[in-house]
Amino acid sequence: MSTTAAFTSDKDFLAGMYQKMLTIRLLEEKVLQLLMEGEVPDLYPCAGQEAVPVGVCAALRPQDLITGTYRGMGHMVAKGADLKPIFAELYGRKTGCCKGKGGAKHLAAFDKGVMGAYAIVGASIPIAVGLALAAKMLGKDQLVACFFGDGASNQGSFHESLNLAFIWRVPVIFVCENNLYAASTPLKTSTAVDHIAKRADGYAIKGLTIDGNDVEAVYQATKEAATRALRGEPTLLECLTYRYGGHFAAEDRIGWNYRTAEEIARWKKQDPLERAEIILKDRFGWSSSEKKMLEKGIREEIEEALEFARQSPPPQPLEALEDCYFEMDHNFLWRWPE
Amino acid sequence: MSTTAAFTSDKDFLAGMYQKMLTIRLLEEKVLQLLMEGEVPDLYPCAGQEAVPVGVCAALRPQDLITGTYRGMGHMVAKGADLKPIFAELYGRKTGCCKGKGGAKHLAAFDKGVMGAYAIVGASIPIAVGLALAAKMLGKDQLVACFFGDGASNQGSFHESLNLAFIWRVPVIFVCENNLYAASTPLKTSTAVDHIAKRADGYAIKGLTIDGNDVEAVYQATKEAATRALRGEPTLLECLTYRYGGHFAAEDRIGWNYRTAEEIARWKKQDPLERAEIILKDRFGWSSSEKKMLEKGIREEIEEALEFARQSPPPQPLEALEDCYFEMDHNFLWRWPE
Amino acid sequence: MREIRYIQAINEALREEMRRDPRVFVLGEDIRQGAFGQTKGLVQEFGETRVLDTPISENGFCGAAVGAAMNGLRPVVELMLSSFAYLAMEQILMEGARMEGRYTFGSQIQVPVTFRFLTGASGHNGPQHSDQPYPMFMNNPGLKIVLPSTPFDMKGLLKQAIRDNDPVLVLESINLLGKQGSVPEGDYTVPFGQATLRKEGTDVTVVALLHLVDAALEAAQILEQEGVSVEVIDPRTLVPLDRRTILDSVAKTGRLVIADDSHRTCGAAAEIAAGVADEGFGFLKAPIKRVTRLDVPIPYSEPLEKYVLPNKDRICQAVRDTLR
Amino acid sequence: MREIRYIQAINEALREEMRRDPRVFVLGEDIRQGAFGQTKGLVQEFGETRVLDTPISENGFCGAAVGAAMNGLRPVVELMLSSFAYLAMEQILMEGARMEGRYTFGSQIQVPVTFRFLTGASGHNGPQHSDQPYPMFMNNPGLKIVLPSTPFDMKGLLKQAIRDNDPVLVLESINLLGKQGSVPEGDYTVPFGQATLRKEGTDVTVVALLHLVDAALEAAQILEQEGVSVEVIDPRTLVPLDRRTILDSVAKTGRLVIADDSHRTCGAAAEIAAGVADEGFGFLKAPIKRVTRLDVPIPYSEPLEKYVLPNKDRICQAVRDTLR
Ligand SMILES: Cc1ncc(C[n+]2csc(CCOP(=O)(O)OP(=O)(O)O)c2C)c(N)n1
Ligand SMILES: Cc1ncc(C[n+]2csc(CCOP(=O)(O)OP(=O)(O)O)c2C)c(N)n1
Ligand SMILES: [Mg+2]
Ligand SMILES: [Mg+2]
Repeated sequence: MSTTAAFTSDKDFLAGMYQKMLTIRLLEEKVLQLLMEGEVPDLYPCAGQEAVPVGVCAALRPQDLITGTYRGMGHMVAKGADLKPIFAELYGRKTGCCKGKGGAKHLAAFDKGVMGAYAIVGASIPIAVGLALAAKMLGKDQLVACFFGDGASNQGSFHESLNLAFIWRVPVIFVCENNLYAASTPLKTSTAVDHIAKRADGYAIKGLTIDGNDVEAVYQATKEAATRALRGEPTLLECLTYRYGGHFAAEDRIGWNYRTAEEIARWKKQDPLERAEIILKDRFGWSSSEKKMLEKGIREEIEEALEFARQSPPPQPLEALEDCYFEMDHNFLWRWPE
Repeated sequence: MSTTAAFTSDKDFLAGMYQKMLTIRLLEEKVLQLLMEGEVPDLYPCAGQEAVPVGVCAALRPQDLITGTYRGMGHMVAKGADLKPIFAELYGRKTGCCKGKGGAKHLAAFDKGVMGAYAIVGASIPIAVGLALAAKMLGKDQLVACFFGDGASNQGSFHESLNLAFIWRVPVIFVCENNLYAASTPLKTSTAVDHIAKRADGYAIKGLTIDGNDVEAVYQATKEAATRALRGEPTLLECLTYRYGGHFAAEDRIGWNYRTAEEIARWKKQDPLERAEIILKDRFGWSSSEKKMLEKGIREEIEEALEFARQSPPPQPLEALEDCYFEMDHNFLWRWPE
Repeated sequence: MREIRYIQAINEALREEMRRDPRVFVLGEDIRQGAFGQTKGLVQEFGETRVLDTPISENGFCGAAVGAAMNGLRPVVELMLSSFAYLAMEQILMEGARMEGRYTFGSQIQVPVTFRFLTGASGHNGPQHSDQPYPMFMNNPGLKIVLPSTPFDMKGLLKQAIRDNDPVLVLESINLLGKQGSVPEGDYTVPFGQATLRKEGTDVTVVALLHLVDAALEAAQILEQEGVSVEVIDPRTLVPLDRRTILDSVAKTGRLVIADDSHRTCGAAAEIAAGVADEGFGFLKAPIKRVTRLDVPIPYSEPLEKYVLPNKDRICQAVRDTLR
Repeated sequence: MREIRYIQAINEALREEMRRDPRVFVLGEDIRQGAFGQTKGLVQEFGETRVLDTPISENGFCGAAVGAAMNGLRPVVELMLSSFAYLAMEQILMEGARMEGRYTFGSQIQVPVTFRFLTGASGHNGPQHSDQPYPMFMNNPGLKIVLPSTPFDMKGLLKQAIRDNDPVLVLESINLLGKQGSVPEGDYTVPFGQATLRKEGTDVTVVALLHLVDAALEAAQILEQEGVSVEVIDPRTLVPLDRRTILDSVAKTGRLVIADDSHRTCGAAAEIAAGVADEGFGFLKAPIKRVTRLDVPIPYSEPLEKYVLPNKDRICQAVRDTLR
């Protein structure tokens, strides 16, 4: 694992990142509770991994883009998406960020540069390269960060895309969230390399393995990768991290069991939020009342968003036929005239 | 380019390899002539590359398997396939090696271990891994050599297969025939790495780049790779070579022009046949009458095979419906009962 | 007879075939844990060498299964969801079904590989996890396609698929995993190409696939009360398709409804309708009606998803339409 | 009017659209040299930045085109042959057509990408280079599908496709590349969803696609001598499909033959037959006949290939069958 030059954020910056991480954590807590209660049907948890999206997105500018995965709540919050349309989407409401059509696996916020979440493993990687190609060809001052998992690095689309990114010299950062498992399958039995970043050499791009639970390290490495990206030099940035929850929310209910309690406990000692909190306290003398205030604000925001979702109307059945084609009556397409 | 320990073949062994290379060269010459005359409709030339299939297959045993590509005549001859069914296949005859159904892009000789030629770029790579997996699981003393081009190394199937090969520890050698071009597209504008073997690290397997026009070097490197393969250690063996003819036979007729005359001339100075011939002469005092005899025998074999193809009956139209399913009347499948 | 669930029938068929024939092995993503449970316990009984967890490389491992089948094994590949089939189309169709699947190589080689796809929309799984792509596979010659609608048929057809010497695609309906039914303990197979009459009737023929067989039977009950006698046919395999049974039924009823949870355009229902509109035209007294998913991706939100998917009410409506 | 070839019409459409709109660019394998010639000269006029030769990574570059379209460009992707589409199904269908192709993201984004596939069997190209996979794409909602049968339609429909805000698949028939026809020099487009009557007739309707339009017209001439008046309809686009024109014609003739060079099972002909067997049932006086490729891979050997592919004689026979 390479170490990047020590970076010292100022207090507000770090506190800002902490706030996002805490938002993701509390949001997920809430959604999991709603899931148990049967109000929300689906979620792919990301607790434990929050420092990756937050550190990466902190180094991006508003005009920069990201692509995400089904494990997408972290990416959304990190890039600044509003909680209301997230909740409404989970509830399948018309006010959801995809009008209730995409759902839990497809969170998106195009106004914030979250260019969709993709539920096919590896799918977002070619898309990200294309977004970056357009940024380059149109002379936009814009780069793309592409999130995917360790498991996705075994897909053909990973390989094809990294090669294309180099060939085309596009402004992209490939962010591999290496949480050591693809669903129940361990990295070490499914992936020839122990570190995904080793694959970068095959595409003549820079590869880095960093501590993905250190939000400052993630920020710093992304910052440097961003500079390279804007010069047309892609980076494969592997962030070592760990997911606390199941691969999908209901995992333990169906009896999956592929990780030891010790392993989980070991990683929880490296919790990204706690580590950031310690720095905030030790380096900046952050007080626990400051934390409490922060938490209170977040909880209120979450409740408000939840209320918004609950109050929002469900879509009308016939709306199912809309949005498939641009400017075209859908009936025209599949229905024979009466 | 790594150099393997010098290997000194005995005369007969080298002459045997030379004979195969010359067979491939003369066979192609003949087929191209027939193509000009409109007798054969299709061919992907491999002149210039003969040392790769011949050197590789010389290191294999009869029970070992290979998978090939549309550029398949060399693989067939190198693994010992009879010329008659090759010619008959090119002529689309019932006596062809695929009953005229596969044709020029799909030469196969299952009795010799040529497990088919695949016309989808990259397609043979997963197949080869599966063949090798079966060899391993069934405890066969057998390995698989998988031929593909430099261009194929940009396909997702390449990536997925090499990862699988390592994970499963199967007896396979990935032989990349790097002829610097994928159709008209140069390696350097389409492929992030200058040497395909560099990609081996991404799969934790051994990667080697060798002089693919030196048949002894190819033989020697394959021999070593075969030893590793039988221990469950795959190798990516990149053989640098060059194709003299068009990507497809009629290439220049449609005005393709992507290589300089100088480049072609430079490679012709490294002709694999000439290089082997020089060694035969210098090291073993081979006489030109020996060569002439060899050539005469090959030409006769070719003429005989050609005659066989011409005399063979074309398939009957209704045979088009056979072979799609095992032990099942094809009509049953698609035709509604009368 | 003992009753077990559809998902247990899958498990039992796999287990029995693996016991019977050492060349049979299973591979797929997360099958040791069992993503949906079909492969539960197999790794405990047969060990890791015969129960392979694969990387997420659908094209790669489907192709490897084809290769393994060419060299003496009988692989059973699980695709966690048929929505992931698009990634593996090349190896399944181009290589598995077309090349080694006998044709290109003129029957010189056989490819006894079985692909098991969990398939369908199970509620809020959204536009990328609810697919029903079997018509795309039907459009490509070389693959046999099996779709069991009961635990009995599942066990018998899956066993037949594993023993078949061609590549076979077995569809496992995500809507039927929990369905109970009588299943013999021992060995038996169900042959391909034989439809079954789930219910006899005289007025309208309903050809129904997978979980819509049950919906059709419910619809038939409702319609019975309206004085309409519905005959329900379950083809059980789409390739080969038992056209004779369908035609004979239409010859009797003169009316045809096809209930198929794949997309409408160029779907399985289209094929059956087109065939009957040709070969059975003389029997027809009314328009042929298709009850299918509507031609949009499957939305996440419940009211939307419900609207898009076929159900018993729509089958009733279609039957009534043929009687107008 | 000036006559040019189908292949030149493609070239002209690309050239004019690239001149008109700097966001339009082309990418694909060997397009600078021009594998079959559609893109000849483009790199000389527009430079390498707008004419991208791609690595052999079909899924990757089709997906990248989708991404580029999401971020302001209007990519035109060439697949050298539609036989290679199986490798890119995931990105074209799952991502292009379904995700960004509006639905999943509820119309928040548009994806003006054009996929050009050279398609069909051109003689001895064998089982992996002769495909006609458009029915598989029809089975997936989200993609518009265009199949021009004349140079005029090619230029106008391809231009329309490039300007369309949805992903569009344009099929270029390998059998029509050399076909001559009148094509205006300047700008024009042909709208989607409007079939055209290639020949009026009163006895039998033949709906024909791509190069089979010409085969159908030849068949019509032969049949004319037998006293049979054939109406030939060219739908020009399959999604959207101009069902009205087809129904109106069947209302007049009462007889329908569909000539479609894709595979029979679940092919385009199946869809049209199924639709008419429902909505046009009342008009029908005879069985609906399909003339398609037979359901085997396309063999290399000439007598075999000829037997498998549809042609004018089979169209004649099918028309006669509807009159028995
Ligand atoms: C093509 C495809 N195959 C399989 C799946 C099912 N699946 C969803 S997530 C997942 C694991 C992905 O692992 P990884 O890439 O490491 O990401 P993580 O979930 O750990 O964030 C699998 C197998 C899928 N969605 N898409
Ligand atoms: C999937 C696929 N894409 C494109 C083609 C068309 N094609 C045939 S050979 C070839 C070039 C392959 O280059 P390489 O792998 O270097 O092998 P070579 O032909 O040089 O031996 C291309 C593009 C194909 N057959 N299959
Ligand atoms: Mg992971
Ligand atoms: Mg090459």
